[in-house]
Amino acid sequence: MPPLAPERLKGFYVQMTRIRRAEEAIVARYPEQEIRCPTHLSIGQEAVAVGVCQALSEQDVVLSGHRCHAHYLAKGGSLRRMFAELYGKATGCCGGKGGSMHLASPETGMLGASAIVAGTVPIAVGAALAAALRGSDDVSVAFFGDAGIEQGVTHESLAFAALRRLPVVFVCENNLYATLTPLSKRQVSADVSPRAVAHGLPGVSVDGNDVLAVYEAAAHAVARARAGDGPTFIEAKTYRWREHVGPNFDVELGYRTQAELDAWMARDPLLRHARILETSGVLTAAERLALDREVEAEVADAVRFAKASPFPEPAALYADVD
Amino acid sequence: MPPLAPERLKGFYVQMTRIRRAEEAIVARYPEQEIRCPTHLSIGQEAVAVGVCQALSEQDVVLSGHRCHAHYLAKGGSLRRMFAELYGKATGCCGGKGGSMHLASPETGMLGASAIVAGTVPIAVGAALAAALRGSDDVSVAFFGDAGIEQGVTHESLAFAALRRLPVVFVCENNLYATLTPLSKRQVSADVSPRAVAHGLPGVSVDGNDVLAVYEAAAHAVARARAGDGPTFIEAKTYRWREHVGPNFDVELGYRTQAELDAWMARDPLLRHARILETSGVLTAAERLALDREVEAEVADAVRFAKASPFPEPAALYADVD
Amino acid sequence: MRELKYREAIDEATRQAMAKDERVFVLGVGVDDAKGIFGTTRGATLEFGPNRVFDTPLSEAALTGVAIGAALRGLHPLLVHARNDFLMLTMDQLVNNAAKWRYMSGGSMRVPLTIRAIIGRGWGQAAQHSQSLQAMFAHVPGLHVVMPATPADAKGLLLTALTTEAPVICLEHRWLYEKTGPVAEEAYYTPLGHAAVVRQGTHVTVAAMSLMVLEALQAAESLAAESIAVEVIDLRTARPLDSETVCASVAKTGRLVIADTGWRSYGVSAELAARVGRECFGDLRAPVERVALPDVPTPCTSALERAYYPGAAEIGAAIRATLLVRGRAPAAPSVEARGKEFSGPF
Amino acid sequence: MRELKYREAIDEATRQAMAKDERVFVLGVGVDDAKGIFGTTRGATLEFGPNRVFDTPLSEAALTGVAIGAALRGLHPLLVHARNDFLMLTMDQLVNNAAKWRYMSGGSMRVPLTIRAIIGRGWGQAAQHSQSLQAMFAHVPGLHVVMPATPADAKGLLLTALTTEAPVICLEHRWLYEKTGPVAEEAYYTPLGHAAVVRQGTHVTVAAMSLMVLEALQAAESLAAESIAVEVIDLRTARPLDSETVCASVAKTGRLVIADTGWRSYGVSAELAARVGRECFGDLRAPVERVALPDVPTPCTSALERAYYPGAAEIGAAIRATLLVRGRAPAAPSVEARGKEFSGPF
Ligand SMILES: Cc1ncc(C[n+]2csc(CCOP(=O)(O)OP(=O)(O)O)c2C)c(N)n1
Ligand SMILES: Cc1ncc(C[n+]2csc(CCOP(=O)(O)OP(=O)(O)O)c2C)c(N)n1
Ligand SMILES: [Mg+2]
Ligand SMILES: [Mg+2]
Repeated sequence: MPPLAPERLKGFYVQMTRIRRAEEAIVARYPEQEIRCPTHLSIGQEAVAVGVCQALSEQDVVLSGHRCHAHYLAKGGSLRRMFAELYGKATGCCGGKGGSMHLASPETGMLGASAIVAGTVPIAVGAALAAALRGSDDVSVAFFGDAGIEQGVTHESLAFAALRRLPVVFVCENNLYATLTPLSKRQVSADVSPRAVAHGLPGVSVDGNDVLAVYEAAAHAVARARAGDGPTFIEAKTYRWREHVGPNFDVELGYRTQAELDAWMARDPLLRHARILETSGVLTAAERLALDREVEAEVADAVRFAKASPFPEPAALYADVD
Repeated sequence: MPPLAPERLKGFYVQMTRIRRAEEAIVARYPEQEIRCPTHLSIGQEAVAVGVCQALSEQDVVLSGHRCHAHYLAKGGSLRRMFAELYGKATGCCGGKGGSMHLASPETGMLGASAIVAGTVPIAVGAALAAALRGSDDVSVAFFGDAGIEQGVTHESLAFAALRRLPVVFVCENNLYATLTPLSKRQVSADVSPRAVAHGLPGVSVDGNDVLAVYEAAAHAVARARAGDGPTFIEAKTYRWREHVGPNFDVELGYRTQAELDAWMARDPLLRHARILETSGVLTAAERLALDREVEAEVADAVRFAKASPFPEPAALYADVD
Repeated sequence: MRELKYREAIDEATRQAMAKDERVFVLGVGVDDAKGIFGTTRGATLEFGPNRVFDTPLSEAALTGVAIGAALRGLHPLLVHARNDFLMLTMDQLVNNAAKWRYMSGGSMRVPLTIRAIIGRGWGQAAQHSQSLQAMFAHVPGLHVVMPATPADAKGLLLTALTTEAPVICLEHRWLYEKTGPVAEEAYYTPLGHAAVVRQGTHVTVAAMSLMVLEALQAAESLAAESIAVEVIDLRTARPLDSETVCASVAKTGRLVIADTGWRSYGVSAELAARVGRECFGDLRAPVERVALPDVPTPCTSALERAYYPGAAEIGAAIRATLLVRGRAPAAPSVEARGKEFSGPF
Repeated sequence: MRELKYREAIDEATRQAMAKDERVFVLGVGVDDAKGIFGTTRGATLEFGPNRVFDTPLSEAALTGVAIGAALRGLHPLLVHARNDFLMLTMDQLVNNAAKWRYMSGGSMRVPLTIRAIIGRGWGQAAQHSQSLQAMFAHVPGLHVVMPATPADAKGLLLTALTTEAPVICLEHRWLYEKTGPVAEEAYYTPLGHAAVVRQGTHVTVAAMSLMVLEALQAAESLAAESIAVEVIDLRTARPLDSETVCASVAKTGRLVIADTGWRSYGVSAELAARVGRECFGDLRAPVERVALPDVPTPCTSALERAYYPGAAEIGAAIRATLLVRGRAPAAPSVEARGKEFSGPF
């Protein structure tokens, strides 16, 4: 893989920071009870969404699940329309009707999300099938969590994609837990990818907190898919810092330890990338601070936009049903 | 494995012959239009049912799918009640309400069959869970076809059984086709077992037309299960001689060749076993003929019983609903 | 006009839709094999080849999601199932995704997806291969459910489904496949949600669905001999359900019998009776009668199948009940006799 | 009598059933975690340990089959889902196996299986986490569907389910979890299929299900001030549906409003209206009114949630409609105000 241009590397940082700051804004605003929908935050997992989406072109598409903010933003979704959606406003990316678990931005290739675990895995395969049937070289990506492999439909999807060599990349964000249940109580082995590759597609497990490692794996998978060589499975090991749903920390529940959380927070994907950029002279600490400020301003603007936006008209209830 | 006693070896032959003759009787009688239900015959596949069920004890249980005659008989189901069921009679094993695709004989451990492909795979796992929870050492078996692995629920079932090390044996009768579709159009590889063992259980592929090979694999799997060592997957390669559903041959449909059928018929599991018995002096040709006659008489009696039996009373329509 | 069989009409509609719109493709278990879903996908297979018509693994849940994904990317999949019982495997994708994607996206995406599935009956197909599950699908906002009773509607409704930018489930009764009727040669589009008055009458209205339309017509014919004039309405779609047409008829007749191929409780007959009961409250001169399957699973044995399936005789009896006419049920051919036509393995 | 919360009543019923019958065990996603399905499985986890209460992978379809298999081998599984929307993944096992195994086996086998699943509502849970799908399950012969509205019934119906040798689906409305009411300490068994008259009245009958019983009582209370005497019936089970109790009430009042938590079309209100329309034809003095969800998916935004969910105000308006009383809707507390109690992430 040729080395990435400094601007690309900076872009990775900005993307991750946008997700982090946006979700921190949710944390800050949630107690106001104006964001009236369940939110599953990706804080700590930003490198997966960014590493993968940076390997995609604008025509490529992604699908996601309940924890979809990062994928929406990484695939170019509007920050303003995301916050408007969380605030239930008519200007939201789904007119307020979808909410946090169903963010969509078809104009940038984010086709939506299902709150049923693994529900969109076959949909991503279908998007790839459409590309194959039309002879376009668009690639599609299915984002899902470690519990996604527990759903039968994921196995059916993997098998079908492999059988037809479809241009789809399966990205499993293994954050070690499903709600409060650790992986070891649900699955026979700590690695998810071997159970996927049995269906006849290549698979890798990468450090999901290393945006460059994720990018590299994704770029390779996307190139394969675009060349007509079929699907790839990427398992990205990462960690969710906050509670399963909602803005808080939750070590007091006892299903994981403070020590485990601390260890993963020490592997913060943003800081890690920032340090590499600093060491290699791509981004100085001062430049970084400036970028952070820009992103913060963007987020603040999005929140203002959302708050100032109108709620949907009552008639919207009955619109767009069938 | 210690060598099998001659009586056991003869028993295998009798069991297979009973299935073969019973299904040949269906072939002979079907045009009379008194057996008024779809029948999926196992002619050519008898060694799988017999090899597996001979490795089970009476308390062990089996579940099956649309092609369930052989499993019902091999697990000790009554021939009379099977024919009565096919004829839709009140004396049938399901009182006429189940029919060919839902044979059941709970008193001998055949818990029934679903006509939805792979529908009973998790049910067999549940039977194994019950054994594990109660501390009994009963084993359960799921019989299904090669298409069974294409259903997500099979993967969920394999994974759950492996996770909890449940005493279940998964038996996939790979007869190379699902209806008119060859395996190669549906699956990435000709062997089914590698996709199963990825879930963390041992798996083997055996010659499904060799009753002794099937028995050996099953006995090993059952011993493991009974010892608390968990599930095993057995792929038995075999071949269906007749059409997918119904009594006829069907090479004229063009999805398989006469040459392929001939090659498999030359590997007739009954003849093969009979030859081994003859060569090893366990069963002479004359003794074999006598056994055949006995089985034929048994089948003829079952058909007579079925024909002479009454249809269910109209009130049965409303009985046993909930 | 030229006559076609119901199954030939489906085949023709499929081919015409595919010729007109390259976005349409066909997938499903066995669609491209020699039998081609009782011949309904054979023509398309031969005409359009493996890129437009292809077999799938037995992974109905995923394939439904795959079809949704292809639909979101601008294609129009026609997903075919040999039995509607198999749709139970796909309910998550149908109910949670296909039906809701447009709404959840605030209207920015649509799911043009047509699903065909067959209702089995008879020859001991038993409990899992003979259900008629339209009410379950019709309960779900975002889905359309059509149930053509004639070759003409089999074609016209399927063509409309294949030009509708939303999920449409077409439930075809297996016993209609060999029926013939006039079918126009060119492509035409029968609107969804419009019932058809297929026989005029003044004494009582029978609103029927799918195969029961034929039974209703037979009952009407028998009763005509006794000067009872039955109006027969073919409901044609379960969602949207055209209760207006039924109410207009009831305004005239004051009496209604509903005949459905599914179970009685929570079925089509429930929804229609509830609507008519409210909208035609002043017009109804007798209680609405419901002719539907008894609330039990399908028995295998033909001895019980006979009692399980209501037909013209039961519709006739229900008509008499609404008219408070005493007497024996008319001599409509029994279900058994009609069953002959459909004997054989499937 | 001692008061318990609805969720505490569920917890107690579970523990009592497990203590009395060692065949009962609990499984499902998250049942043994610290939150224990909003506390309802926590007590059982602590009391009976990991052999009787255990977590499962997210494999709802297989786990339903697993539960069926365990039931066939003499155990009585209690399978718990945090939302009834997830049951869509399990429809094949529920409809094709659990509901039919007894019938298909000619009565030689039974499936004692209890499934609990929660109906979500509010706080923007949106289209896939707030459905109320009782009508789909209730359409299927072989299934029982219970929907307790009070803590007493939450306990009594669950205990009955856990001693019933057949599949029973218990749908619990999330908004009832924190409601309190009198609950007897010992185990008791509320029969399935018996509606309860929870308020006597003479002018109009309201038959309600689940949360809508509370709304109906509130509407009745408001109208009492105007001397309108409303009889309120808690339907309690969707299958069997006790229309007899409703008909007996309608024989007295001549007027019926049905209030359900699910969608209108093909919902509980359809089946009950159809039955009452027929069985009480001579008694009905006004059309049956149906208060139910409009036929659209659940919107996320609270701005539209407000309009989506009918409540006491809508029931009041429907009552007035049946009475042809003119005037504004009574000042029942708005849905929004009641919603406060349930705010927070879930
Ligand atoms: C089919 C299904 N079962 C249960 C749930 C409830 N649920 C929502 S998220 C979740 C955990 C998912 O874990 P994972 O896939 O690892 O994703 P993560 O939340 O860790 O990102 C569960 C159990 C659901 N939404 N869908
Ligand atoms: C879920 C489902 N899809 C489709 C069918 C229709 N069908 C019945 S048997 C069969 C083929 C099954 O093939 P396999 O599992 O290999 O078993 P075999 O018939 O070869 O014994 C099909 C497609 C079905 N019964 N269930
Ligand atoms: Mg996770
Ligand atoms: Mg096969």
